[in-house]
Amino acid sequence: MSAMIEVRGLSVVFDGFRAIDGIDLTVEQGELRFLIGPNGAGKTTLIDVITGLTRPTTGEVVFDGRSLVGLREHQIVRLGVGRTFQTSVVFEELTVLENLDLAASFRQPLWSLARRRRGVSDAVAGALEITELGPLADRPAGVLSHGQRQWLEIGMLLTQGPKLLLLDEPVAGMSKDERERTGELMTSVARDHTVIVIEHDMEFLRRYASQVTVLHEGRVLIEGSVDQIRDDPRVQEVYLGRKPSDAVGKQS
Amino acid sequence: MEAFLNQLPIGLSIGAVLLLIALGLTFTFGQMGVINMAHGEFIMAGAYTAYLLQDLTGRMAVIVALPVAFLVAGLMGLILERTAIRHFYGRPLDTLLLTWGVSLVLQQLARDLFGAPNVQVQAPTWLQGGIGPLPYNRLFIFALALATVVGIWAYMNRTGQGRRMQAVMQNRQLAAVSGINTGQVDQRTFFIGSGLAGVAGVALTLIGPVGPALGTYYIVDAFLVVVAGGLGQLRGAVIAAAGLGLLNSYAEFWSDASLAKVIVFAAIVAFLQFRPQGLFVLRSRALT
Amino acid sequence: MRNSVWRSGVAIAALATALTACGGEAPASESASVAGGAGDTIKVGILHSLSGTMAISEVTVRDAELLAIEEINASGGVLGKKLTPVVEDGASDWPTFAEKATKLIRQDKVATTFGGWTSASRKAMLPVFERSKALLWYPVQYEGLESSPYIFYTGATTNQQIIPGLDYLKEQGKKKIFLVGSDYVFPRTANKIIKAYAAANGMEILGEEYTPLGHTEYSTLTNKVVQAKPDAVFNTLNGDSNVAFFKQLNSAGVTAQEMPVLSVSVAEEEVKGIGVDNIAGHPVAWNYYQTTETPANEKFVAAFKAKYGADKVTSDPMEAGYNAVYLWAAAAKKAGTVEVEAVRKAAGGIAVERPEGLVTIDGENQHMYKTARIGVIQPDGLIKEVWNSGEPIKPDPYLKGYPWASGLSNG
Amino acid sequence: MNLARLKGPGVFAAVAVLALVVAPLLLEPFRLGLLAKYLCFAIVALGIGLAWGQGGMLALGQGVFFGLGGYAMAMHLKLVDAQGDLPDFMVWSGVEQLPALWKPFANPVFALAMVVIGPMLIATVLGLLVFRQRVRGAYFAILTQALAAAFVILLVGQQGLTGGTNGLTNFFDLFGQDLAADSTQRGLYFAVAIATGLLYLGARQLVNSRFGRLLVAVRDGEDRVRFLGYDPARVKTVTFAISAGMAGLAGALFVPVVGIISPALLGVVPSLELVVAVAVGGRFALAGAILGAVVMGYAKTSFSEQFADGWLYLQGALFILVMTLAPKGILGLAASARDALARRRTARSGDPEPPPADAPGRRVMEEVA
Repeated sequence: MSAMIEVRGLSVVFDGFRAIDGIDLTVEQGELRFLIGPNGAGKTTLIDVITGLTRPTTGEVVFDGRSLVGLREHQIVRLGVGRTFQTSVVFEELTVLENLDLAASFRQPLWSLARRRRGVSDAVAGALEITELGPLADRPAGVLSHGQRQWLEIGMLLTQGPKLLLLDEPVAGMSKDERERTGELMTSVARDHTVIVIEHDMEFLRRYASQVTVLHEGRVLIEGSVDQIRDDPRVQEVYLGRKPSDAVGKQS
Repeated sequence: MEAFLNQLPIGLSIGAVLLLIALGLTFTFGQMGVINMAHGEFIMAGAYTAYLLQDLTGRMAVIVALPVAFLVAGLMGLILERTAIRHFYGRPLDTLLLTWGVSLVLQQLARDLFGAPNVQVQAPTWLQGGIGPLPYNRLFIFALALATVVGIWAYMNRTGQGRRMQAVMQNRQLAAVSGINTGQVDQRTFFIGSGLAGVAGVALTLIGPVGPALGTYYIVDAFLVVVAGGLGQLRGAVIAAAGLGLLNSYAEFWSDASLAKVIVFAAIVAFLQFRPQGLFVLRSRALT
Repeated sequence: MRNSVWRSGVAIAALATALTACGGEAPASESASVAGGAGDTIKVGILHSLSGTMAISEVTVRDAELLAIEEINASGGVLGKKLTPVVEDGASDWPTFAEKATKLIRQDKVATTFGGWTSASRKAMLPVFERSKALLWYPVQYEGLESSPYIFYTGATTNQQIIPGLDYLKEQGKKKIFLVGSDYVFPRTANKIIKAYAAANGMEILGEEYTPLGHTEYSTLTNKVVQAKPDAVFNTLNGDSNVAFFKQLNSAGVTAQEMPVLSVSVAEEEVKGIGVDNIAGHPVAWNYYQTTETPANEKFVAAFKAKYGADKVTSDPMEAGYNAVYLWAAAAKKAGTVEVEAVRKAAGGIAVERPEGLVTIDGENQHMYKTARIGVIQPDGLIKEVWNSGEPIKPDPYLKGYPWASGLSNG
Repeated sequence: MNLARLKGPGVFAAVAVLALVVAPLLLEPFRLGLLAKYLCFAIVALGIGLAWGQGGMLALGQGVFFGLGGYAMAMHLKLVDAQGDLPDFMVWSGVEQLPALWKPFANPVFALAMVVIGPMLIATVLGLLVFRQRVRGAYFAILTQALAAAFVILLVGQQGLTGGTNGLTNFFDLFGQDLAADSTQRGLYFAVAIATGLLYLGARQLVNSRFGRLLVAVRDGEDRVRFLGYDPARVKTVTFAISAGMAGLAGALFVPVVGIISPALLGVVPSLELVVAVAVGGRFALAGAILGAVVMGYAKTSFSEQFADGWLYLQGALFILVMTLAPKGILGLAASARDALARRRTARSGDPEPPPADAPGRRVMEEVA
């Protein structure tokens, strides 16, 4: 096994506030890694840095042997890093199919996009199937429920054949059924992709996580299996006084 | 050499004019994202207020008109906000077209009310003369701009209303859930922003024409100050206005007035390469 | 899909409405040049900016022209027929002038048109009138170097305004001149003439500055002028810029005594907006003032005030527009028809006593013999004449009679 | 469904017949010329519809590109008329030698190429500069507006080169045809009408293609598009350049049709007027842009013929009403009227209510600066 992504000595300072304060993190190829931590721990900022949305103050991010620091967002995507957002953003005026097709076409040269779409590519068909959005393919994405939107986003990522997927709180605000389906979707995706998931939901964590990294105040608090994490006194201290339901996270 | 040195205070005084016409915009644009093309016509309303007051107050009209024009233009702004603009939040580009329509109507209205030719506003006699290259009326505008900036700063930082205004500017949703009545704050901001246009209009009667087209002469410059200074940023607007004033003054000194305008535009595009959000930015983590 | 169907349907409907509206008018007959005289009235076109930036000036000219038409109709009309004005708006937009001119000629079939103010509007209309062989009477002083066979120029050309203005400055002993103008054709051409005149007459040009139309920030320019210390300024600024320029010059402490500013685009109408305080004492150059003492002017001013209000003033372009109607009527009477070619032929040599004095049409270049007058702005806002050329000056749009001006027009 | 599929092209064909057969038969030459002028503006509007309606870029300076195309054409026509001498305006502006900038425009191929290439080049440079820095929304609108203002000042200031405020006018000859002749004007009308139709079809194709979907995606979520691996700056720049090219072409057609190009046509106000025309017609549909330009052009002509003073009130009131009550323009109004009608009809016949065709209803949303 080789490292899919390596974060070394990473710091991010916003107007004097240290959002990330020296993080080192290595995720191996094929791994499904969970990132947890209380609000303000730096989870989303970490993903923002990896995907180019935020520039690090110091430190290095190496993906598949290449440094990502200084690259623009779309260049990082083209290297094979895909992400979803806490508040899912799909293109509401486009149909589900068009959303997926747009995601799938990203490696085509711009001029070739001037042709009309004909038929459905294998990647798109595959994504429709795995997300079970087939019956809604021709509906505008604007009519989708919150859960369906998240699945569509994941589907869009899958059509792009990324090497690394970053999912930012994929089950936040979902119903129990939706959470279950998302979990299954995630597990099946993780079979042939490297995946990093930010999640607050302890129940979800227990069911689907193996390797977990806990962040706190911009630093790595501990890394280990779910059981190790749950039993660690430092983690309990960080979450002290918080019932698990409190930690379900922000409603989007 | 003397001419060259004279350009320094001249540039700053041009900056003071720019600041006066742009101040109101930084807030309506900065807080509410409203591109108010009728801002120029609020300036015009201020100028005509001074013209009308002349009958009562004679040469003191310019002084008396300052608070009156603030109220007149502010009320016009408030009416505009209440009747139309409040339905447009989140659609800044639509407000641009809407307010342009408003500005056309106001211009024609002024033409019908006051006639197409320019009217005259007499300056107080004690504003005649000057020091060095700066006439007293320029110094007056300079002082007025300074007083306005201090006033706004104090309002924003020393009053509860002002702090609420800042809160809405920085994060509208958070402010709303924290119990701030954002609609009320918006009205107040629009009132103040438009009122400042009225004040600028009074000041402009000292140096420029007073006619139905008055607003159109200043509106593009005002927007450029806002763009260069950053949205809703008092210090940004001050620095941008001073910078553009000086640039204008020296560019015109070395070339001519036409070329100076082109140079200023090129400089702003170049500047945005380094600071795409203007001089000062409110940071936000939101993905737009 | 259904959506686009519907959209196109709407488009069809709209286009169809537009077409029927367009087509509603009577179909064209090709004999445009004689049609104006058909029936017992004669249609004449009046084409000025009634909206936009130029409306301020042009509306007053329209008023003067309408007054003239009214007076002519009251005294029996032209060739026994009443004149019916067809008024169009040029909207301060040159292509609109061309469009409306086409409309007046082709659709309304007017016998002649009175219109325009800016050189740009005249240049835009020129091809329309030349190609339709229709007549335009242009009532404003301009930069010369033009003589279209289908345009009559009732305002001054350069040798009836700019050059007398320079003669006056020279007589006053002003040797160092600073040139200030708006950035367009008239000021640039005028300043070329001024520079040539200065070179030939021992005058020195200390500076030449242009500002965009509508410019209102004159502190830098004022600084340049003050630093150069000229004896006089020759001002060819146009419109609202004059207001800003005179206000800012005055507040910089420049007085008419030590540095007179001679303006060629500031008339009675503009003085009000600039503020008498700011401009009193400065000279202007025209061919007519409201105060000009002729019997015809007394009548004109009285009639104008009676029709439009006692607070109204009359100015040079208004008088030139007023004259244009009378001069055309005289030419039509002499020709016995309103047919364009006949009127053109008859026009040469027609001499009429007008408010500005005797005006004679030069048949060769279709300009007028006019008397040049320098005036000084009075504290009451009117202009008092301080100098005149004594007799009407022969128009010379290409300045062929001035040796120093050779080369200005490239032959 | 098959029938419905034929309706779209059918309607297009009907409009084409109306424009190419009925209008030339019915209208006298002067009115036909006016229609040609409106169609020139419609081409610019089409470009605005593409950039703004589809791409969310409110370009307030399209007059600049219209001008670049127009001047390229006008320079060529002037040089042809001058037959080796200096163009007339240079003579009275005191220019003694043909400026180097003018020389290549004597070549018709170069001039025609510059009509489109010039505007596209400028738009590309400006687009790359501002879009890469993520200048957008209101900032972009203000910058393009300032560009229009600066461009006009530049044109006016270079009188010897551009004819100053007068612009360029008095053309005689268009590729060997007498421009004053009615037959030439009629031919020009056909050229403009056909160009409008072809550009409409091309723009429609683009909108319906993947690129068009991408453009809508950029409009609604520029940052999200970045994370799909596209560079929104490129998408926007390409679209902006296409709309600039359209404006340039429109300017070039305008010159022989109207017979003049001048800075008055390119400034802030005419550029804004076109944007408003697009809004009035319906910015989210390309047909709306064309419809808006023709309707507003026609309204301007006929209203200013009737009552000049009222036109500004009417124009202003129209914008206010359209923006507040019908942000989707005439087409949007028509669509909702039809929906309401269809609902009433089905309600009477007892059929279940059909879903509105425009579901989920285009939200009027745009990016915030």
